[in-house]
Parts: sequence; C-alpha cells; structure tokens
Amino acid sequence: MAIVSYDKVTRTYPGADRPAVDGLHLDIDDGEFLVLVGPSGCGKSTSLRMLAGLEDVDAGTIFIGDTDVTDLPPKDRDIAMVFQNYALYPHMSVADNMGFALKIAKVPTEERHRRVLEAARLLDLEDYLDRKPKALSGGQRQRVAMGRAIVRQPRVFLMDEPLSNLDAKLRVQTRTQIASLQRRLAVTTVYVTHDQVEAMTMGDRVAVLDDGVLQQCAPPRELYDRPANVFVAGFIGSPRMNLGQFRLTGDVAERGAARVPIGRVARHAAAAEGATTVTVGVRPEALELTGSGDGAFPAEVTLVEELGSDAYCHAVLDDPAEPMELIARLDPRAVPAAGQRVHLRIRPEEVHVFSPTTGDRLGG
Amino acid sequence: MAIVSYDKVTRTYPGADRPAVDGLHLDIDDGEFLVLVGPSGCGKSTSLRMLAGLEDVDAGTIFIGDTDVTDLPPKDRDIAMVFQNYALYPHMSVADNMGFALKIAKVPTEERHRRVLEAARLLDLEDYLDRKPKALSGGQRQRVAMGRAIVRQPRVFLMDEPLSNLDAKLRVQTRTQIASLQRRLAVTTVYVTHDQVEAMTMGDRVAVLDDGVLQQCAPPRELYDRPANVFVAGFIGSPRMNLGQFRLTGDVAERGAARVPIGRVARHAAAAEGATTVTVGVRPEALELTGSGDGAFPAEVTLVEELGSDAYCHAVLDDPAEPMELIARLDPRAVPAAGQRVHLRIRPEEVHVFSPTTGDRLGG
Amino acid sequence: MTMLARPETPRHAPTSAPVPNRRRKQRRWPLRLAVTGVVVFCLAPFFWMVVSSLRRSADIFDKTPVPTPVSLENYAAVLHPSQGFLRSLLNSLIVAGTTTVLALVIATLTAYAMARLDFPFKRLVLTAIIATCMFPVVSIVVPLLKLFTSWGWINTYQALIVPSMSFALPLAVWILTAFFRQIPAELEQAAMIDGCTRSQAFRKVILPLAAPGVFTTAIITFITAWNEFIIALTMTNRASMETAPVAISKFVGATEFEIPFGSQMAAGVVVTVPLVVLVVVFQRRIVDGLTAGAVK
Amino acid sequence: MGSETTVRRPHPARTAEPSGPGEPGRTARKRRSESMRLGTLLIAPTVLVLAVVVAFPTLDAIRMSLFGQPGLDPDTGFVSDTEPFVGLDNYATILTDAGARFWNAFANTVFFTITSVALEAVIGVCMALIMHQALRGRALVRASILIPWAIPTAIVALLWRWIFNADGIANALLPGRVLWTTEGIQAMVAVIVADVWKTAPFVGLLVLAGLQLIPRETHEAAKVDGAGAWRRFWSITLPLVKPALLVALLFRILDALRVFDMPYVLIGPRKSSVETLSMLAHDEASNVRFGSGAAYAVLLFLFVVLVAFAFVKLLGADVVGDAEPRPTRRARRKARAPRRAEGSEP
Amino acid sequence: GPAGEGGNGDGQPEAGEFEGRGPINYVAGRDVTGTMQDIIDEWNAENPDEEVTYVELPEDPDSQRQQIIQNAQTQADTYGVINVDNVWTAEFAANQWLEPLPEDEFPVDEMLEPVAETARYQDQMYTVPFWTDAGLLYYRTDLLDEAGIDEPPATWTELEQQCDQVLRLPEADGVSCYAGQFEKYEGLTVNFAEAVQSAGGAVTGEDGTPTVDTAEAREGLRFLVEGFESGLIPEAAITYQEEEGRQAFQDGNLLFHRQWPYQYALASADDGSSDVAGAFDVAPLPGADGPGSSSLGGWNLGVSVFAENKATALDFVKYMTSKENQRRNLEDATLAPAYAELYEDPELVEEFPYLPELRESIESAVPRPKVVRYGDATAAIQDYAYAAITGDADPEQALSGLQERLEEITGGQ
Ligand SMILES: Nc1ncnc2c1ncn2[C@@H]1O[C@H](COP(=O)(O)OP(=O)(O)OP(=O)(O)O)[C@@H](O)[C@H]1O
Ligand SMILES: Nc1ncnc2c1ncn2[C@@H]1O[C@H](COP(=O)(O)OP(=O)(O)OP(=O)(O)O)[C@@H](O)[C@H]1O
Ligand SMILES: [Mg+2]
Ligand SMILES: [Mg+2]
Repeated sequence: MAIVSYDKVTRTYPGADRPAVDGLHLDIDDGEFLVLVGPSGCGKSTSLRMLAGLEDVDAGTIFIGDTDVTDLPPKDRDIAMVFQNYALYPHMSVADNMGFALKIAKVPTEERHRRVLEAARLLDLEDYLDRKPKALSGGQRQRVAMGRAIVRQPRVFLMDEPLSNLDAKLRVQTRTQIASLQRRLAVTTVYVTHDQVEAMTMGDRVAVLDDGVLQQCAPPRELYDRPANVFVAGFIGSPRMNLGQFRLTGDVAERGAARVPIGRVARHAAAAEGATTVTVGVRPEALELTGSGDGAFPAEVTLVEELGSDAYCHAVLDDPAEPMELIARLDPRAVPAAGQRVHLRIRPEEVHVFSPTTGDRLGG
Repeated sequence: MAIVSYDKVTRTYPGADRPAVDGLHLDIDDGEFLVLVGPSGCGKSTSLRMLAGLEDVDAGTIFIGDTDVTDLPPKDRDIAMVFQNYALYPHMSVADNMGFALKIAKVPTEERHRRVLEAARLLDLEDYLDRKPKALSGGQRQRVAMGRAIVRQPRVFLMDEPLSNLDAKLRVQTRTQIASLQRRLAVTTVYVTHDQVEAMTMGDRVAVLDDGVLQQCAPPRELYDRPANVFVAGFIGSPRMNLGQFRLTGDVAERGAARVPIGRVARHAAAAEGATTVTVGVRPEALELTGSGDGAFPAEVTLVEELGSDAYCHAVLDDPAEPMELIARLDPRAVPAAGQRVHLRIRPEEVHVFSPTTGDRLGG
Repeated sequence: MTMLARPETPRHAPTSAPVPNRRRKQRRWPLRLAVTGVVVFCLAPFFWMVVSSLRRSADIFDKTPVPTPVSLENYAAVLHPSQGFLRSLLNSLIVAGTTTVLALVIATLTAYAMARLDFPFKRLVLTAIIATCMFPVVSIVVPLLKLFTSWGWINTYQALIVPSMSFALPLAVWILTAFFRQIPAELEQAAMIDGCTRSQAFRKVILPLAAPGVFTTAIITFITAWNEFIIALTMTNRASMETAPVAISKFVGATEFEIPFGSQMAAGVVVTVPLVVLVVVFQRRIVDGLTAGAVK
Repeated sequence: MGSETTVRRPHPARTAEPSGPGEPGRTARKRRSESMRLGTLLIAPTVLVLAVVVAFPTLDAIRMSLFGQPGLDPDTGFVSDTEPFVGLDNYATILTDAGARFWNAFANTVFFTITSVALEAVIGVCMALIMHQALRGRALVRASILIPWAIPTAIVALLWRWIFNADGIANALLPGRVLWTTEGIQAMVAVIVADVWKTAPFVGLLVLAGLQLIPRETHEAAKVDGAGAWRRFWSITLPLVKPALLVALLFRILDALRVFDMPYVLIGPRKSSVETLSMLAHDEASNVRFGSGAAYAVLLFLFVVLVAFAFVKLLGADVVGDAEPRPTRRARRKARAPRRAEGSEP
Repeated sequence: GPAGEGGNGDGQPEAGEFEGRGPINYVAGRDVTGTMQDIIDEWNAENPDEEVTYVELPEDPDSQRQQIIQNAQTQADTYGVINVDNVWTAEFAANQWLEPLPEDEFPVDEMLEPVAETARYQDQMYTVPFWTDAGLLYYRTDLLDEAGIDEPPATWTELEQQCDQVLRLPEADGVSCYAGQFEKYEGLTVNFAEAVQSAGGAVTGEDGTPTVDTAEAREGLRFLVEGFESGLIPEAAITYQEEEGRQAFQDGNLLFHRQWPYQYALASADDGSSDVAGAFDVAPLPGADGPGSSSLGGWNLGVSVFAENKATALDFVKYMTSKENQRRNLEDATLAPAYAELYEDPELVEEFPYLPELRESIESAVPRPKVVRYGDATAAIQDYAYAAITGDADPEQALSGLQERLEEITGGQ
C-alpha cells in the first residue's frame, strides 16, 4: 500500500518563472526507503518540504495514507524531518533540541531522556548534550538535526542530506544505523542525498529528479544497470558514464576507431525514430586495458587519478570530427602513465544506447 | 618555502575543558594544496578559522610568509575563505556576494563583473546572479560561498567542506576546476573535506587531525599505503580498513583460522615493545574471494552491499575468543549471497601492523 | 615529510588561563573614548538635574557644580505623604505595566501575522496602523474626553491604559514585525514538524529568539506609557488616580510665581530611577547571538 | 513493493507547463484564504483598540474642523451656543492671510524634523554601537545612555529651559551670552539640542536590538573579504540593521512632525522661530477656536500620513518585506534560455 | 461644541438659581502651604453633608484654563467651584460656563474697587475676588543711599536720572537699571498695559473698545522700546519671566525691578540665597508724569454652570472669600486680600511691610482688558509688543497694527 503519494504536484516559488517541482507523481510504499537524488537545485528539498507541509502546493495533491494532507498543517502529518540547513533551536541545549518533539507530544520525562540518550549515543553526541548549538562544530550540528528526527517514531521520516557534513567513518556508521533503525521501525523514509554510495546502498528505490521533473524511480541496481534516459545514465555512477554520439552502421555504432555492437531491439527502436546516430553510454568500469586485440581501440592517457583502492584513467579517443574524452576505472596496481597511448576495450554486455533526440533509452 | 606555518598553535574555547586544537605544528609550502581531514569535531574548522584570524590563538604562533600574523586582523591577511556554514551576506544578491571582496579591493567594475561572471559560470550559477541567498537551494548557496572565494586571488585559500552539498557530478566538475584553478594561480590552499575521493585526489598532502591533535601529514598515496597509526589507518579509506588484534606466533600473526605473515622489521619492533599481540590492518580491497587454498580462511557472509561498480561484502571471521567483522570489496559481477560461507584470502603485501599499546605503525 | 603524534597519550592538562590577546588590548582606547564621550553627553544634563534637585529651593539660581549646601529639601517635599507622590508612582506603575503587558500581547499577535502570514493588503494594514497614531494628540484630547465621560471612564485606570496602549501599539507592532521577520522561518517550521501548533511554535521558538526585540519593545512601551501626560492629565481629576507626570505638573512653588524647579527636578529624578532599574534588569535580555548556530 | 519504473521525458521535451504561475492551485488559494482568516483574527485586537481610542476622536476632530467659531451676541454679550458650519473655510485660511503663520509653522516643523531626526539617526547609531560592545559595566553604560529618554518630556524641557536660561549654565559654559529663548535661529538650535539629547537613545535602543540579530559569521565573512571596520559598518551592519533603524526613524519622524512639548515649554508659545504645527493647532484650540485648531491638526495629520506613506513606500520593503522582488527582465530572459544540454554531447 | 444651559438667553442675565446641596469639588491649582486645604477641612467639619473635595489642577495657568475649558466642553459636573484667573472672567462668563452670582449677597463694597471690578462681566458679577495682586517697584536702597538719593523714582524720567547717578558708582558695576517681565507671555501683556496706563492711556476704553493707537499708548510703549535700545533695560530682560527677573534682582544685578509682592519675602531671605536682603524696598510703579498704574493680578472664585449642588457651591464661595479667610490667606500663604480693611491692620502691616505700597498700587491699578476672546487679545498684545521691544517692528506701526487686531478680536463685543 502506498503510504505517501504525490499526485501531479507542482510548486512554483513566488516570483519564479518556472516551477521548482513540476507535476511530481510518485507513490512511496509503506515502510519503503526512498532515496531522492538529483542535481543541486532540482527541487529535492522543495519536494520534501511540500510533503512536510512547509511549502504551498500550487497544483496537485499529496496523500499520506488515505488522507489528503495537502492542506493539513505540518503538526498533523506526523512527520519527522532533518532540515538541510539543520534549523536547530539555538536557545536550547542539544538534549532539549532532540527532546523537543517528545516534550510536545507529552512523552513522559524518563522515556524522553532514554530516547534522547539513545539517539545521542548512536550519533556520538553524548558529550555535547548540554551544549548550545552555537558551540558545536558543523558536523555535530548536523548530527543534532539528525538526532531530533530519530528520537521520534513518526509515520514518515524526511531527511534532507542528513550526513553531508560527517566524516566518512561516522557517515558509514550512521548510515548503517539509520538503515537498520528504519528497517526495525518500518517507517517510510524519504532521503535526499548526493552521496552515490548512500543512494545505492540505502534505498529500496531511488528517484532521480532533474529540473523539477522526475526522471526515473527504480531500485538502485536497475537504475544503474538500465538508466531510463541519458540524464539518469550520466547522473548515477561516479565517475560518470562515458556518453557520446556514435554513428549507426549496421549492427554496430562507431566513432573514430571505436566500434560498439548494438543490440537488435535498440537498433529497431533507433530505426523507428529514423535516427542515424545514437548516444552510446559506457561506464568507466566497463572499460578495460587490453592489448590491441579484438574490439580494442587506441586512446591517449591524459591524466591518472589514484584513489588508493582505484585509479581513474582519463583518456581521449581519437575522432577526426570531435575527439571524445573517456574515463576508465582501472586496477590501481597497473595504471598507465599520463601521455601514454593505450588500448581500451568495452565489455560488450555493458553498453547503453539512447535516442539522440529524446535522450530516452533505446531497447531493453 | 613554507608560506603558512602553524607553530605549536593551541585553541581552547572559553568554557571548554580541553583544547579544540592542541599544539598544532604544521608547515604548508608555497602553492601547496593541503587537505585537512579528521572526524567531525576534531578541530578542522577551528584550525582554519585561526589561520583566517577569526578565532583567538591561545598559545603558539601563526606565520603567513615571513610575517607573524597571530595578531593581525583578518583583512590584513589576504586570505579567502569558504565557510562551512556559508555565511553569505543575506542582503546582497549572488553577484554582489561574490563581488564584495573585489569591490573592497577596488577592483575596477568591469574586471569585477568579468571575474564574477567567470566564477558563476564555473559554478553553474549564472541564472541566479540576481537572487538573494534565501531564495536559493542549499547547494546553490554553497556554490555562492565557493564563488565568493574563487573570484579572488589571495595568498591563501581556506575552504571548509566547500562541496559537501553538491551532487556528485557537479562536485567532480567543481573539484576539477578548483584543482586546476589552484594549480594555475599557485595559491596555497587549505581544504577541509570529508570526501575521501577529494582528499586523495586533490591534495599534495593530507593532514589528519584527531581530537585537536595532528596525527599524520603526508602525500595521499603514502597516507593510504603507510598510515602512521591505527587512527589514520582506520580513518583513511572507505570502507574502512579491517583492524583486529592478532596473536604473534613466530613470524605470523593469527586469529581464529586466519594467519598473516608479519615482516621482519615489524616483528622486531613488536618484540622491542614486548608485545605478544599486534593490531593487524587489512583494507577491504586486499581481501579476495578464493577457494580454500593457501592462506585462505573461512568466513560467513552477513550482508552484501551492491554499489553498481563495486560490492561490499560484510563477513565474520570465526574466532573462538571474539569473532571479527570484515569487509571485503569484491567484483560486483561475482558476489556471494548473505549467509553463505566463503573463503577469503589476504594479499600478503598489503598487511599493516600496529603496536597494540601506542597504536603506532610497526615497521616500515 | 610525515608527522606522527600519539593518539592515545594522555592529553596535557587544559591550558591554564588563555593568554589574553595582545591586539585586543591596544585597540581598546578609541572605544573607551567613544564610550566616555557618549556617556558624558547623556549624563551631563542629567547631572545638572540631580545637582539642581539637591539645592535648597532658595539656591535654585546657583551654578556651582556641587550644591552648597546639599539639601534634601526637594526630595523631602516630593516624597512628603501629603503630596501623594508615591501614590502617583504606583499609579504610573500600574498604568505603564498594564499597558506594556497588554500592548505587547496584542502587538505580538498582529506582528506575527504581519511577519509570517501572507495575505492581501498587508502593507496597507501596516500603514493604517501607524496612520492612526499620527493625529496630533493635542487635538484628540477633547473628543476623547467626551467619549470617556459618556462611558463614565473618568478617573479609571482603563481611561489611562487604553489610550496609552493605542499609542504604544503601532510602535510595538512595527518593531516586533521587523524582528519576527528576521528569525529564520525554518526554526518555526522545525517546531511545527516537531508537532507544535502555530502558537506553540511561536511561543517556544520565535518568541525566545526575538527576545531582544521583545524586551526593547517592552522598555520602549513602558517608558512611553510612563511618561504619557496629556491624556493622563485630562482623564483624571482625583489625586488618588493621577500618574507621576501629572503629579509633577501640579507641583507649585511656595508662592504663585515661584517655579518649583528644585522639586520638579527631584521628582524627575525620582520617576527616572525606576526606569533605570527597569532598563538595567531588562537589558540583560538584549544580547546578541541568540540565533547563532540555528541554520546553515 | 512497487518497483515499476516511472519515466519522464528529460528537459528538452518539456513544453506544456502543468500550471502557470498565474493560476494558483486550489490549495495555494485555500492556504491564502486560511492565512487571511488567521491574519484577520490576529490583527483584530490591535485594530479594535486603535479604533476605540484613535479613530473615533480623529473622526470627531475632522468633523469639528468643518465648523467655525460661534459668534458673540452683541445684545446679551453671550457666545452663541451653536457653531456655524463653515465647510472648508478653516482649511482655506492657510491660503489667505492666516496662511503666513501656517506656512511658517510648517517650515519650522519640517526643518526641525529633518535636522533633529538626522542627528538622532547618527547619534543613535553611535550609541547603539557603543551599547553593543561587550565591555565591563555594560548594563550601566546602557542605562546611562537611556536615561535622557526615560525622563518625562515636560521635565526635560524644563531642565533645558533652565540650562538655556539667559543666566543659565549653558551661557556660563559657552563663550558669549546667547539669549536662547528669544526669536532667532538659536531658539531652534536649543530645541533641537534638547530633542536630540532626549530621543537619540530611543533610536539607539532600537538599533541596538537590531544589531543583536546580525550573525557573527556575516561579519567574519566580511573581515575575510578584506573589509575594515568602517567598510563593514557601511556594507554589513547598516544594511542589516536597516529594518530596525527604519522603524525607529519612521516613528521619530512622525513624532518630530507632531512635536509640541519641547518648543512649547523650552521656548514658549507663539514664537515664530520655533512654532510648529502642533503648537499652532494647540494655540487655536486653546483660544476656543476648535474648528480651525482641528483643521490645522487635520492638515498636519495629512502631511504626516503622506510622509509615512512615502517612507513605507520607499524603504518599507525592508520592514514589511513582501515577497522577493519580481525577477528582473534580464534574469527572466536568461532563465528562459535552455539551461542544460544534458548529456547529448559530451 | 461649547454650549451653556445657564443664563436665560435674552436680556440681562439674572443671578442663577442656586439649588441643591451636597458634596462639591473645589478646583484650583495646588496650594503648597496647605492653607486652602485647612480652610476646606474646617468647612467640611462644619458641613459634613456638603463635603468639598479639593481637585488640583496643574501648576501652569494655561493648563488650568485648558482643563477648565475642556471640562466645560464635556459639560461634566465634576467642577463645582472654580478658581479662575481674573482675566478669564469675561471669557468664561460670555461662554456661559460660569453661573451669574447675586452681587448683593457679597460684601463687595468692602473690597478694593478695581479688584471688585475684575469679578464682573457686562455689569453682572460672575466671580468673587479671592486674592489680588499688583506690581511694585523694587529698588535697591543701598545703591540709592550710596548715590545720595533718598526717594525712589515716581516718574520714568526720575528713574532714568537715578539710574544715571547710581550706575556710575563703582559698587554698581554689573548692575542694570530696570527690568520687568518681557518674555513673550502673559507677563508682557501686564507690563505693556502698565506702561500704557502709566503714560495715561488705556488698552481698552470703558466700553471695552481698544485704544492702543493713541499718543499715550505710544509714549508708554516707547518707554520700553527705548529702554531696551538704550540699555536701560538689560538685553537679557527680553527672556525674563518673574523668576528670571527675581534671579537678577536677588543676585544684585538690577537697580529697579517691576515685580509682584511675592518677591519681597524671598529677596529678604537671609539664608545666603539673596544678595540684596535688607538692601531693598518697594514703591508704587512710576509713570510718565506721575505715579504709574499697575495691572491687576489675582484670582477669583466662580461656580460652574454644569455643577450640581449649586446652593452649597454658593455658600462655599461666600465662606472662602470671607474676610477671615482672606486674612488667613495673607498670613499663611502671602496672598493679598481683596478687602481694603486688611491693608490697614497694623499687625499685618508689621508682618508685610509692603502692604501700604501695594494698596496704593492696587487702587491706582486697572484690570486687564475685559475681552471675551481674552486669549486672542493677550496674544495680539504680546505679538506686537514683543516685536516692538525686540526691534523687529516700529513701535508706531506695532500699535496701529495692534489696534486693528484688537478691534477685530473685540468685534462683536
Ligand atoms: N564556540 C564554541 N564553543 C565551544 N566549543 C566549540 C565552539 N566551536 C566549536 N567547538 C568545539 O570545538 C571542537 C572543534 O570544532 P571544529 O568546528 O573545529 O570541528 P570540525 O573539525 O570543523 O568539525 P566538523 O567536521 O564537524 O565541522 C568541537 O568539539 C566543537 O564542539
Ligand atoms: N524561496 C525560494 N524562492 C525562489 N526560488 C527558490 C526558493 N527556494 C528554492 N528556490 C529555487 O527552487 C529550485 C529548487 O530548490 P530546492 O531547494 O528544492 O533544490 P534542491 O534540489 O534541494 O537543491 P540542493 O541539492 O542544492 O539543496 C532551485 O532552483 C532554487 O533556486
Ligand atoms: Mg536542498
Ligand atoms: Mg567544521
């Protein structure tokens, strides 16, 4: 059963000439963990804020459960939210910040203390319970904002980039805790993040927004493996998918020395559109170093980024018309040097094909 | 030549019972890009703010160039800073926010406009130049904060988590731009980040702070390959290094069924300390699935996280005394299922050994 | 170059008293000078007032900076029970106190609506609110007197409080509106998410943060009401109901033409002292950084 | 768990806007009417109090301004007991012989208002900055700055009259002997000095409250941007205290335009150098010419309304702060241009 | 609007009906000596059913007048017996705010005639004199003695001559010749009227028509104008009200000073506050060719037409204005009585040595103009006189302007 439904919801800020969120249509199931991603300014926070009742809805309806909450005040929606900019109560201590909602809900003092302490422990904030927000570091403030939500047991959690200012270790730890908490309480959660790892590991489904419009909403694996259009393909995955225009020549697409076999379905779809070129996408990990053998093409290495566990190799594919930049993810133990000429190969089963006009995925 | 020097700098906030930054001693070379990392609340922002002149220095001296700037007001330090919480001028438009410093420096109007526009283009903010900060999304605000710094050509850039609220794509793009800008202008930069990729790719050196104390400052590769102590080992790398106490038995260390060969230098160092156990660290990518062959040990898979390009396999190593949790990074195309028993192998050249008492690295 | 530090070594004891910053010290003197200048500017005439109040009434023409002899004659006269001045102070306290509380409560509601709600004609309403207090007071006294006479309000507290309030209200509404607007809206929203009604959110979050504005308004309203004269004079004719400024206006010299300057000044000092106390008490709440750390 | 994939067209295909900004959706409208209702409710008490105490008497005064002075019956020697209706005659006098006095009072009022409010703004802001400093004895500094404002106006006027007496302390301290209370510019100076002394703290107090709300980080950012103290004051402090300062100045202007006590007590009635419109209205009324007194009051009122309205109109956005200003045409044109050419061409 | 219910509309008004007994209010400025309250207390002790409450008005006479008028506007019965400045009588009477009083019930013939005259409007009595006041010339006996002069000046010429003589003395360094009350306020009207009268003129004639554009008036005004021009009157005197002048006199800076009797005791104080204690005396005001003529100050009692219990009010007025109580007023509050007899009482003269001179002054005094629109009249006088003495207007033109203005003001009267 869908517990949260956006029904063609639109929001245009006063004075703006285009909607910040445009006809958002999305059902979120009971207990589902939905991750919302999209470029900065695409309308994620606005969507969350509309669901929380903090932003007017200019058109459309929002349901929580069976109730049309579009006109309901925030307090009647039973929602907990982590604000992107924290919005801590500056005049209250950390403990009071976290316990405020419980106090309003008249939770008995002891129970309240217990839950606050629990959340503080989870977020590594026990030492700071008596401090005011202004005497905290950025990450500590963010954790307080997080804590304020998780002490509650609402119907829906809304979290707007709740871990962006935490160090990797704490983030992993907290992320795991949130995920398990969410699963334990089975609270429907909408979670905004820019962290690809979070998006891929935490969400039951991931919704991708661009410019106020929903692009795709699917389980992470599917999003990664079968992006619905060029935007999603380019947005999900880091480093981003290599995308380029290739000429269709029979059952392959070619550009410079590179040629990629195109599946039958995609070929037919392209033909139906009357397209002579297609947009081909290849993920960095689908490129591998190889000898100058079958399907390999030469490229010149321009830059190598080493990350310890991985290495990203930036290379340029020669194309008389327009050279194409590529990124390949390589084993850090065997990286070429910048300036070197190498041969790369595309793993054929990992080629994505998109319409050059609409940008939509072609073929299955 | 060191352009920025912290000379045993300490800062204790009024009312706090321990210093936020404690005897920080650090030289940063001219034109160097230094990345500052550390857990939330470890004193990164405080260090930056002291360098900017925004926070009192309780003990020690700070030099920029040959000048003792400890008592110099911020405006005389020629520093540009991105604040962790943006600190935008609420009454100014985006363009004015970015141009303010130039206006004060009496840069001619045209030049100013040109530089603001350039920065805005770089940060994808051209459409928002006339807006006030409060009508921007979180990420847009952060970009304005960034823009405010990069329009300038100061002696030192200080950037406090400047990209934390940007989406992956924009972050990569901006990161690349900043790096190339920094290299072009050769401006000494101190950069705080929680993003491991940023830390590893951007910095000439990375300084790791914990609890106000500098733990290690070294080039990224060295930090990753030869962490100076357990803290650094555990902090750098994501997922974090698997760390556990192993019993020293001759030239191997063992725990449960796992045994790891220990190098001679490390053995001697442990012996000198009289240690019978050592802390052994193994990075997730140094664990590989294998048959039950040589050096392999059995473990039970508890959870598999799939990220598209990678998969993280959480497993438990049987140890009668205390089972040890492990994370292995595996090829996403061949992952075991949760609950399965697998055999893992440690690549021997990638073992880190630390003193069980001081936590310091043992051996080269 | 690699630096090592031990993570687990015991931390050194907290640094003793922080070394006072050198720069700060040197920079203090222009500030001191400015402070002294302004304080002297404010206090010099007041000093003259105090000095005058301490002269014998025969010496009121003296210009010595210290009264010789110092005399409490004027204070004795002012505070003499027959003057009923203490009673008038009490009346002033009641009137100004009630006015302040009521005006603050009412203005708070309106200011909240102005600052946080979006409805048409807001600007018009705000303008109308000040417009009402723009009529010269000297010209509404008679109509008001007729009105209150017909209501039988003469010699009642409400006849003093209601007009005072109407003069204080526009100011309070405007000040509070300006202040409420500056409190980040997200804080109120956070409170509503936390289950507060609008009014709870307002009381528990906005109001504490607007404290500087609220207390400033309180001080201003109180002083304005405390010093209101024409209405208070007109609406009372019983000594037991008059307020301090009215009582002062009734001070007379020993004979017809003598100006009771000494006792007026003494009374001025006496009515000012409670206000100074009030300011000293309330100003504690006028502190900065209340919203620090709230939003990013 | 629904795992069906929703696909939307990427941006270029988007042409039809689901709803234009011109036609707010049902809920937006509903919300607005709701906040209208709540707004009305919250505003009602204020309006009620004001209506009782101000609106009725004001209307009565306006009515009164249409009546003339009752004549004297030469037979009985009694003043007749009804006032003649004279229409706008009372207003017309400002255009005729009595006009000189009116326009003089008008000029005095305007001059006094501009000068004293300007001085009060400057001095008040200085006071606020000083009170804002965290220094020892801050409470006392604040209290002493506020003392002048706490003293009742009538007493202040008496005090200054004493100070400006021909044989008073002002002449004793200053070189020369100025007859402050005689006709001439010095009388206006005396009034302005006394008024500024008394009311600058009011501006100071309000600005002080405004200063408290400026986040420290904003100042820090400006410092890092290279702004010195003076520059920070102009570019950061002043714009950010503008709402508070404007409210203070607005109310000061309104009060100054209606100034009465200070020149009346300090200099005296019917001194053309300092006579203000309020004094004129008072003088008329106290000579039982309620009609023309009311007419002057109404004229003053209209002038004050005009000034206030201009003030709100010019500078009010900072205080009333309606929604963000509409985007400029330039910004709109830019916004309409396609923003991203997503992925189609790497 | 202003309206009255008293008076019978046409013909001469009769004394009103004084009916009703019960508590009333007595409305006046405060009396710091407590004499009034004592007198009232005694009344209350004797008439417990007709209790009188003392309602105090502000110190400033203008505010008092305003309060009274406002009260009349609302026709409230709060004000019963009102203490009115004698110059208000005409205005209040004409507006029918005061009840006409039965003159035959008061011992008016025992009062000094000029004082009694201040109680009437159009020959009908509306108020009863309560205390009176007239100007005196204060002079420095020490300086006159030093210069060998033994009589104070009776004329302006003598005054000028004596000044000439005295101011040449070294002891007279810093002393100015003469001052009165020349600030632009009621005091100026008083001083102007005195100057005109002392030159043989009058501000208004018997019938109330203005007569300031006459040779006498010109001479009177010229005395003041030339006084300022020549320095006979110190420049600062333009800012003098009673107290500023007293300050100058007590500080020893004035040789002659036109002032009310109240200054006598204050300037005689030997507590160090007065430099001229024992070194001055008083005389009637000098005039152009002979003794001058003072304006009459003083306050009367009237009954508000809106009052209840008017019978009580009438009785109370009689009680208050009785000889006994006026004597007490003099003794306890130094308020000069209206009754001639009291000026000859040796005991009183002993205590108040200026009484004979004061009586002389009162007897030659003229009430200020009886103008219904007195406020306008006095304003006009102040405007023109002030302009003349500050040199802003030519005295002749000032007077003809004033004449015109006064005619306008007294038009319908
Ligand atoms: N104003 C203050 N008063 C007291 N303590 C403070 C204050 N500001 C920061 N601290 C404390 O000092 C420590 C260091 O803070 P700092 O802001 O430097 O951390 P940080 O490394 O930037 O952390 P983060 O990554 O969370 O931003 C923290 O424990 C914090 O709680
Ligand atoms: N108050 C406002 N007035 C006008 N426009 C606004 C306002 N708030 C946000 N916007 C605009 O609406 C769009 C969507 O904003 P929103 O905050 O939802 O973005 P977001 O997806 O959360 O971005 P980010 O990741 O940067 O936080 C942005 O382009 C932003 O500039
Ligand atoms: Mg956002
Ligand atoms: Mg920080």
